[in-house]
Amino acid sequence: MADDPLVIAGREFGSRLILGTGGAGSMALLEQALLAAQTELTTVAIRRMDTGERTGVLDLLARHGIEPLPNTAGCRSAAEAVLTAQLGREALATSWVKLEVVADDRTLLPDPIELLDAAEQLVDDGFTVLPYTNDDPVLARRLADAGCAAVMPLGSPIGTGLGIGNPHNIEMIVSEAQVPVVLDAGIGTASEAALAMELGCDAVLLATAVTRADDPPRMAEAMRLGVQAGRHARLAGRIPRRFWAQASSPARD
Amino acid sequence: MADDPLVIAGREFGSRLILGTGGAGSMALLEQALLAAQTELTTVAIRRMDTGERTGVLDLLARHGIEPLPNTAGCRSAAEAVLTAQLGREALATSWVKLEVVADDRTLLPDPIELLDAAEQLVDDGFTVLPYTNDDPVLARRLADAGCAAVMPLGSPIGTGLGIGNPHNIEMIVSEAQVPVVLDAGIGTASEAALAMELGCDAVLLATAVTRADDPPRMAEAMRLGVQAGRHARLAGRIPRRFWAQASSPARD
Amino acid sequence: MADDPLVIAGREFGSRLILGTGGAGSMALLEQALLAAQTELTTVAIRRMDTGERTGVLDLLARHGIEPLPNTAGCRSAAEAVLTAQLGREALATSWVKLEVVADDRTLLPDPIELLDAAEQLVDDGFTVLPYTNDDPVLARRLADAGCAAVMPLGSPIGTGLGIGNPHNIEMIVSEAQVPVVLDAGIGTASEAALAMELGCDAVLLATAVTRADDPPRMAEAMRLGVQAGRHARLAGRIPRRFWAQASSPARD
Amino acid sequence: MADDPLVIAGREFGSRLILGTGGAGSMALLEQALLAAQTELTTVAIRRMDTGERTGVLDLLARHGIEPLPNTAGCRSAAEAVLTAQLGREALATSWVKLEVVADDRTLLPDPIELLDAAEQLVDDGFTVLPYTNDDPVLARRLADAGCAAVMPLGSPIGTGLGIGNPHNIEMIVSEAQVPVVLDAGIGTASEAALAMELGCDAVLLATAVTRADDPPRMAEAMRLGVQAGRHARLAGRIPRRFWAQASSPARD
Amino acid sequence: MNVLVNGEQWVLPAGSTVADVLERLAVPSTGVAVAMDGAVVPRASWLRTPLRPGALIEVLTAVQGG
Amino acid sequence: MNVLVNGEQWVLPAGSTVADVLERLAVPSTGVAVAMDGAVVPRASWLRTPLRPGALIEVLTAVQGG
Amino acid sequence: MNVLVNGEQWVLPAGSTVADVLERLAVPSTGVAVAMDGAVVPRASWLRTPLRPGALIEVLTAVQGG
Amino acid sequence: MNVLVNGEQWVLPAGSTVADVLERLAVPSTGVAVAMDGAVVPRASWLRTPLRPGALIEVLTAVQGG
Repeated sequence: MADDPLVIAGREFGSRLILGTGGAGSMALLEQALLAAQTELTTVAIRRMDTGERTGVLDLLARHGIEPLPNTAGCRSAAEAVLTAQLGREALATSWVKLEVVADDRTLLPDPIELLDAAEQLVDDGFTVLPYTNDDPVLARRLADAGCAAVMPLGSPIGTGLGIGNPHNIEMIVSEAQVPVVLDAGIGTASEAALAMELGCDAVLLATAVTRADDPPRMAEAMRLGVQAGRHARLAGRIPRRFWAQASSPARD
Repeated sequence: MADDPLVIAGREFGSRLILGTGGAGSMALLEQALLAAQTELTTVAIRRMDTGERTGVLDLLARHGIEPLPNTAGCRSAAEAVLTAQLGREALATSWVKLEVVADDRTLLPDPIELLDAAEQLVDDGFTVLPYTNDDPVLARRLADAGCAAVMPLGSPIGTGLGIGNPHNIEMIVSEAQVPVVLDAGIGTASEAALAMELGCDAVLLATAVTRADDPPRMAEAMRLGVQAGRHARLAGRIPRRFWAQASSPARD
Repeated sequence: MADDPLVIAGREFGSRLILGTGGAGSMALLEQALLAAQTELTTVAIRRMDTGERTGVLDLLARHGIEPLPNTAGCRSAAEAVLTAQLGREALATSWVKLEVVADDRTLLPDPIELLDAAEQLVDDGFTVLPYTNDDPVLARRLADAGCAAVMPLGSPIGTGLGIGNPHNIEMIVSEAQVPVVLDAGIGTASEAALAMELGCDAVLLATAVTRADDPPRMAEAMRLGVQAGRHARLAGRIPRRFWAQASSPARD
Repeated sequence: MADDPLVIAGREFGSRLILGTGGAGSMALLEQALLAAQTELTTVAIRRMDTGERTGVLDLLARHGIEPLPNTAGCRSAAEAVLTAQLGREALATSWVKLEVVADDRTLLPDPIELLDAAEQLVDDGFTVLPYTNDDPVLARRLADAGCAAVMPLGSPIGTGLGIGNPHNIEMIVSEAQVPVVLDAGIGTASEAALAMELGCDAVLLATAVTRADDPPRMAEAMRLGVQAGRHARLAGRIPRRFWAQASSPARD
Repeated sequence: MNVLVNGEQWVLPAGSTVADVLERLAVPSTGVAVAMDGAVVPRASWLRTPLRPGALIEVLTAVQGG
Repeated sequence: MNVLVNGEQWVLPAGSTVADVLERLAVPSTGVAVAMDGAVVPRASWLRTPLRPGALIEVLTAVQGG
Repeated sequence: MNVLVNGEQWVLPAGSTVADVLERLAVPSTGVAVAMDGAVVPRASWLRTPLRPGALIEVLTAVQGG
Repeated sequence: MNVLVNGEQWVLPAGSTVADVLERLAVPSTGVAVAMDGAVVPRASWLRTPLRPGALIEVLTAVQGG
């Protein structure tokens, strides 16, 4: 059934599922998962080149025409994140970046102060900034006001699989968002990806839920279907909730 | 991606979404919704023939090869339900029946005593009985022990759109079910249909959520995708929930 | 602050917390817990007399003027439950009984058919019947119609500590109840006891949550306070839920 | 039953319920509510003196020995909040302040950047700073690291009565807090106040839930009891949650 | 002879059968069921099932529902 | 005469009553109930209720539970 | 000399102090704070703090809130 | 001349450039970025950017993540 494309920074995507590449047990499983997810954009991290060998991930993405989105995973300060973003731009010849500035290893939650600082610097430097943020509607607004191309609030902390901890916050973010809202982190299963879209998100970004599932390609398929299901449900206009029942068959004579 | 068929009473179905026909605003919208849902089995009610005209619903189903499943909607006693089931069998030349025996108009909840009584009589009479029941694991077990071909617990009362009020009960029913479990009633949106499958249900039956949505065909599509998403997610083996985060990118050097 | 007494079968109780005696590690801990709970009615089971010694529990209750309420715990059929109730009446010289007819050891959920059958027999036999039931509003209504003096729906299965699994069902039961509603089973902590009262229950019955807590007397105190808190909150009329904020300080000049 | 006092900045409080004075329909109702709540600390706002008359609230508090805690409600920037805090200190001769820096009128959510900035300035200026913050564990940690005497995360936006939207965040804040955690804003009813304490909060601050209830004094009583109930339940060590049931009566012979 | 068909009073000649009722109603050949006095009258018996005077006849079919 | 008391084989003189069983058990005067062959024997009848040879006697009391 | 007191235009003799404003307002001796041009004027300085012509004076107290 | 390349001590002839490092590493022509002393060295400048003695060189690429 017809649907508008997802548009970020003027660029159209047919898929509303962004699959991260982290955590896959093998390159073969990752490839099957990426294809099952039918994702058009996928995150990669920037790390030291151990040998002269380039890791196979870029070739894999190139082979299937999937756009790599460099992230700044692991950065703890605006300065670290800005340099990592610049290196990603240099390595991948893209001005797009998934901006992450986390506060600690235990929660991997974004540091709101450093995140906003880095976002402002990168926007000034010409980047298309997609920030991983918490679910605070105020921080999301400030990131959008700073010129970010989208806001990517978490459902719950990275890798927890706790789903969307606070749907009310996501609804508040969506209700006033001037840029696309991408639900990022915390999704554990397909119904949660569907819920994210029903709440009004424009897309979902996830990695662990797929790459660490027992059957990554099948979970990728589940997520692809779940995102589409939630998107259509949002557009279709759900029935109101009511306390008492309402018959779906006519009364008997 | 491959999946086993749904098997009820030895009969295979490729679709795990059973769409009820009640509540549709027009026959045209119903037809589009049925096609979008790709359902193979759909419920109909048995009512007085007003004119000599047969309502178009049977022709519509015949045209698309969708099997009609007569229900006993509106019946308040085992006796009423048994007679209505027999009339449905006579009219539609099928021994399958969706058995409903409700206690009142406000909740439309099943009467456990009358329901079990009717189920036992209909099984003895050679019917393939699919009972609409509440989410009590004990009643579900007794219905299965009585020879019902499936059990169809509610998520919440008919038409409320409150989703799955008590997932723990559904999990208990699934964990010991000897027959297929079909989540019936209460679903309001696609993520809830997906959740039903993730909890281990074998199929989902719904009507109001689609027929009374703003855009029934699109919601039917959403439900079809949601059921598939939840089914694949169940088979794929979701990640465990954890309290603290787990990184999806390798540590920085 | 003033509150009406709980009235069951014409008898008044100042306390709305009924504490079961099962699961206590020692008679001393049980005594402290009963006193901290300030309960006026407490359940006991009817079992074989091992030696000529009567267990101390009756003396303990007599010493503190707490009324024993014999239950039919462990009974699987109406016949077993009726005999056990009659023996309890004989042993304790009370016509009150907490009626339990469970279907299996794994869920300890009531068997709706046997439970209603036993309730009808015991009412005919002159008992004041307090049935432990599931959270099905229809079964609750049928038990009340059969002459039970109260209905005691579960929050979740006995001993699970899962709290109130389906608040909507409890609200439906309360909205039409002609007899007192006692939330029985499943409560794990004080906020859940308070919630039960906020939903409109007239009292709470629990045992495991107190007797198996790390500090039973303190948890008994917590439950006593929680039940009172929820009762007052229900009577006080809570504020409506709203999507957007509302200031509690006047606007600045 | 015995409990430790709440200690903030070296000062002990017997009550763990802080009641705000905003929203009361009359001074008489406010007085009854404050007494029923048995609060020892209560928030007031700093506003222009309309006439030469001082509003009665200070006299009311003085009469009952309740400590006024000036807030910076309505401030949108660190500068505004700092000046308002200094005026509150001047007017009430206290160096304690409930720091609020909100981002907009619709959500009344704190602005994380301005809030942290103001907190740092006020700590340097010798204030005992109690910041109203969102439920982000990272911001809570940064406020504590900045020298705040407590952190006061919201349950949900001010005045919404939506309760604790994200218990997992509150648990994360509590698990690493070096200062007392006061659940501030969003509480609608007593069970939610109890839950806040069960999650490990040291106290609860609320106003609207009491002052705008149908019966403010009774709701104040409910909140007092609810906070005590949750506190004792936390200390008592609740039973674990289990999927299957566990009998509270001995097996039958 | 009077019978009640779907709640309406009908007058029919003595000896009329269930089939006569259906003919009058011009019902289609499929998708229909008939009950007389609370019991199903199988299609195969329509022609040879006489109407009982005062009988309650219900003629039913499938409609949208459930 | 053999009877089964709370699951144990007892041998008692012919003509023994329920009261004799309770005396042997030295049960207290309150808080006890007796069933013989699945029916309650009221306290008032203990003295005059003879034991049926082979009877199943249950002597019960209240314990912690529920 | 013109000053703005809580948003209202006041005309005061040259050399007036913060204390003069408070006297005119007949404010109580406690529970009050004063800001001139966005800075707190401590109670101890009220008598010796002259008003700046055109100054913005805010006189504040505690009200129900929060 | 000593430099630190991805954390390892290297000894290189005076006048060596960033390009020399990459040549030694046999890095591919794409998908790589270089930082010297915490600043990016654009690909276009590799040939003409001399290594500072003691410089910290980071050679990076994309890996699975996020």
